[in-house]
Amino acid sequence: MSIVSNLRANLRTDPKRELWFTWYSTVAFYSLYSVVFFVITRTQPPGKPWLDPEQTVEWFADRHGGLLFGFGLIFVLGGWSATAIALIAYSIRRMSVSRAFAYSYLVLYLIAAVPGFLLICIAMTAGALRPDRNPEMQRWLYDLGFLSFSGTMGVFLVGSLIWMAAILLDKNRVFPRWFGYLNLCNALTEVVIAPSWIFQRGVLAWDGVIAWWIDVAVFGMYTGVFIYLLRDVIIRDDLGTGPLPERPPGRPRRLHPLAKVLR
Amino acid sequence: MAAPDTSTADLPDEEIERVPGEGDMWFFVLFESLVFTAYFCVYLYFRTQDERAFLEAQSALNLPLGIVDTIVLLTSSWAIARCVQEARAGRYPAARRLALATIGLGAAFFALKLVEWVNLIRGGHTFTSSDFMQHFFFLTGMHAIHLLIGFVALGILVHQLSDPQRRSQETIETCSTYWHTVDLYWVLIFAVLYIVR
Amino acid sequence: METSSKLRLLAAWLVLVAITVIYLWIDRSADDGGTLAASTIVTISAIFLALAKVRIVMREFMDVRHAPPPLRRLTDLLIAVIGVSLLTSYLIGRVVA
Amino acid sequence: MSSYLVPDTVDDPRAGQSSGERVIFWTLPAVAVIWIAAFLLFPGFVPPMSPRASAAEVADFYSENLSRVRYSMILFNWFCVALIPILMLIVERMRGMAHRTPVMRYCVIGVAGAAPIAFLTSTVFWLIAAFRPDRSPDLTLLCNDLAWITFTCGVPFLVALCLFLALAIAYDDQDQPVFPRWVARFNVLIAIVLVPAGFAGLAVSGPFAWDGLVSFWLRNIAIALWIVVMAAALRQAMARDRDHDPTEIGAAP
Repeated sequence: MSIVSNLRANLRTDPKRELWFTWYSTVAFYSLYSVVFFVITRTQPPGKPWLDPEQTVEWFADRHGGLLFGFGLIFVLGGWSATAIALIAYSIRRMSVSRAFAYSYLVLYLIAAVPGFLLICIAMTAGALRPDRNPEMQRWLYDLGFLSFSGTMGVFLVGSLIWMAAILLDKNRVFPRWFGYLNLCNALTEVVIAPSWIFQRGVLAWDGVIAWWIDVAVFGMYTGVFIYLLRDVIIRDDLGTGPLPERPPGRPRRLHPLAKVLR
Repeated sequence: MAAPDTSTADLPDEEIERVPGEGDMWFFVLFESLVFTAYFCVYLYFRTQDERAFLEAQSALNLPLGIVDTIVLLTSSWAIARCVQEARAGRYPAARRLALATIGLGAAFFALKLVEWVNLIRGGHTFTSSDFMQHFFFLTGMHAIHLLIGFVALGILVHQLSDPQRRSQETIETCSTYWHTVDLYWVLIFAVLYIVR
Repeated sequence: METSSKLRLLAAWLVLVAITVIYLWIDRSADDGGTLAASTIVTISAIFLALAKVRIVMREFMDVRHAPPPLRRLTDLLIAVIGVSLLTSYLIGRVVA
Repeated sequence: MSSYLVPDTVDDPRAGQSSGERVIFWTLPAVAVIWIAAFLLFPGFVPPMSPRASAAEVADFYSENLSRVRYSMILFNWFCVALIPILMLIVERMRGMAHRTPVMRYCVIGVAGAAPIAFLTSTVFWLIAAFRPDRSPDLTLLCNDLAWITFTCGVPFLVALCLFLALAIAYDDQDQPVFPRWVARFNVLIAIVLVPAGFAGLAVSGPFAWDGLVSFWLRNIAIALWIVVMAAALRQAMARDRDHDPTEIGAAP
């Protein structure tokens, strides 16, 4: 089956089509998000925290159209982020743990949308809109944008821990336990980003080697892994209750080359 | 090692090959070790860029206190390894005593860490006072967070040992693996922060 | 046999403590008349001693000694990766500085 | 096909009962009156303030219209979130849809809360702008920009809400769907009309600027129309749920 007809079947006639819709939307949303931040607006990797007011004016001038168009895309499509959260909340509900875990995750991550991406969109659009604004105020918008985006910590910290606890307590084997522990690694990135509220330069500033590069590497792996695992959950899901079946046999998983070497 | 699984039944307990604890915890150990390694690399690189300033700030550290601290944590690691041995032999009360000793030694380590931090801060060496201190407080702070999470693991362990209905050797070994990891990170942090010049 | 594994654990602990105390000696001998000086030898030996300690903790305390070969190899690989990364970033830093 | 025509109601014994739901529903006309009054009271809406105004002009606007700005925005701040209970009635109707998982409901719950909160945030910026009329005009202009951008561009949750509802209705393939099919198409249409507002930052004049025909008038009329139409569809669906109340059926021997 080609990818397109596969997709069509998944979204139209598959009994799990709602789940497939949220999964494909998750992939689409994260791709769009990366393109907007890394390519169109060039706000990731982030600007330097130590720019003086005049330099921030130049920074805005440099990205004028990209900021307005890119964040326009987020203004229109940012709500798709709810699909990933809804799917994860569903995966938690499918576990043997209380629904309180699923609802906590849902609410925590949905609250996160406002400081997590709406504020940077508003601040950067306001900065790009009036290049002739007082430079001090341009820098204030610049700070608001980057700090709100990087420094929105608590919801992701507690949200990851809730997901971790649910996975480790689950008896339905929805996720492998190692992914539970990976949630802890992701939660810790929110601790590592905290010093970006304190330092204007160095490895722990919002563009720092530790606070940005290493954190983004961990977060990127985490995101890639959970998108893959969510697909696995949908394939295995019997839409019932109790333990999730294993993947149907006959499709043996290929061994990773590294695992072969070690064997 | 090529021997099939069935033959291991005849071997003495010591010779059986088995993963200590659940394999998933080993994934965490490996992954988080790489993250810490990345932090160390950043620190070592930036240290070489301004060795004078790093050495000066580093001289404020109290090495004997750090060594005592290290020995306390190594001893806690030994105690939990003994605890696993006792649990494996079915001597649960002894295992429980050793687990409580581990918690005590972990708490002692944390108390010494607090003393060290307070002394440094009183001496004007804070998170923001120099590049070295920034790395110092960051790395020791991250380690302390892992240590505090370790108390949760030890709590689960004691809980398991206390109740005959719950005892699962795998869970006991998983918790102990986590605790050893806390020790491992400290061994590396101690070397790069206190000894490296 | 049980006492032997108990003794082995104790011996591992003693070696670990001994290495920790060696650090004190290294540090004292590097204090060259009270002036602070960078030292590649101290840095490299500190890293190697730490890696030795890590391996002892893994082999003896974490019982990797009795683990299947994949895990044994994986932990050794990890120690090698840590060592190479630390030394490389330190040496590159020295060259760049 | 029929294998997944299982409404997601079995897990909640209260599903289908509408006690109190009518009370929530009839808050809508009352709240709508307040919204219209606040809209007309705010002097910056009819006509909409221009993004081309200078800092001095904007500062003058606030010092001249201080009371009207304050009281209209206090009204909006109180009542813009009053839409959330109405949206939750829609979420409750979704339980009756022929879905096999609650995931579409989770999507709608997610954006339903955030949509009015974006508006709430913009009222905060307007109220700050009006709080100290003697503030430097540059700062007043900044607050004013933030308010208008948040208000105009802040459509991501509304767009997603419309599209999630449209898809949920499209997936509701039973003989008597909860909402008729045209409601799905209507929601897609509204979502499309809202799209240009997200890009209002790109233009300071013309139909796409925040005071323009598309970004202001079409957008706000579309939102108003959506509320009216969805209220009508909701009322029908609620009436049908009452007719088929499982507790009443259960009471009959």
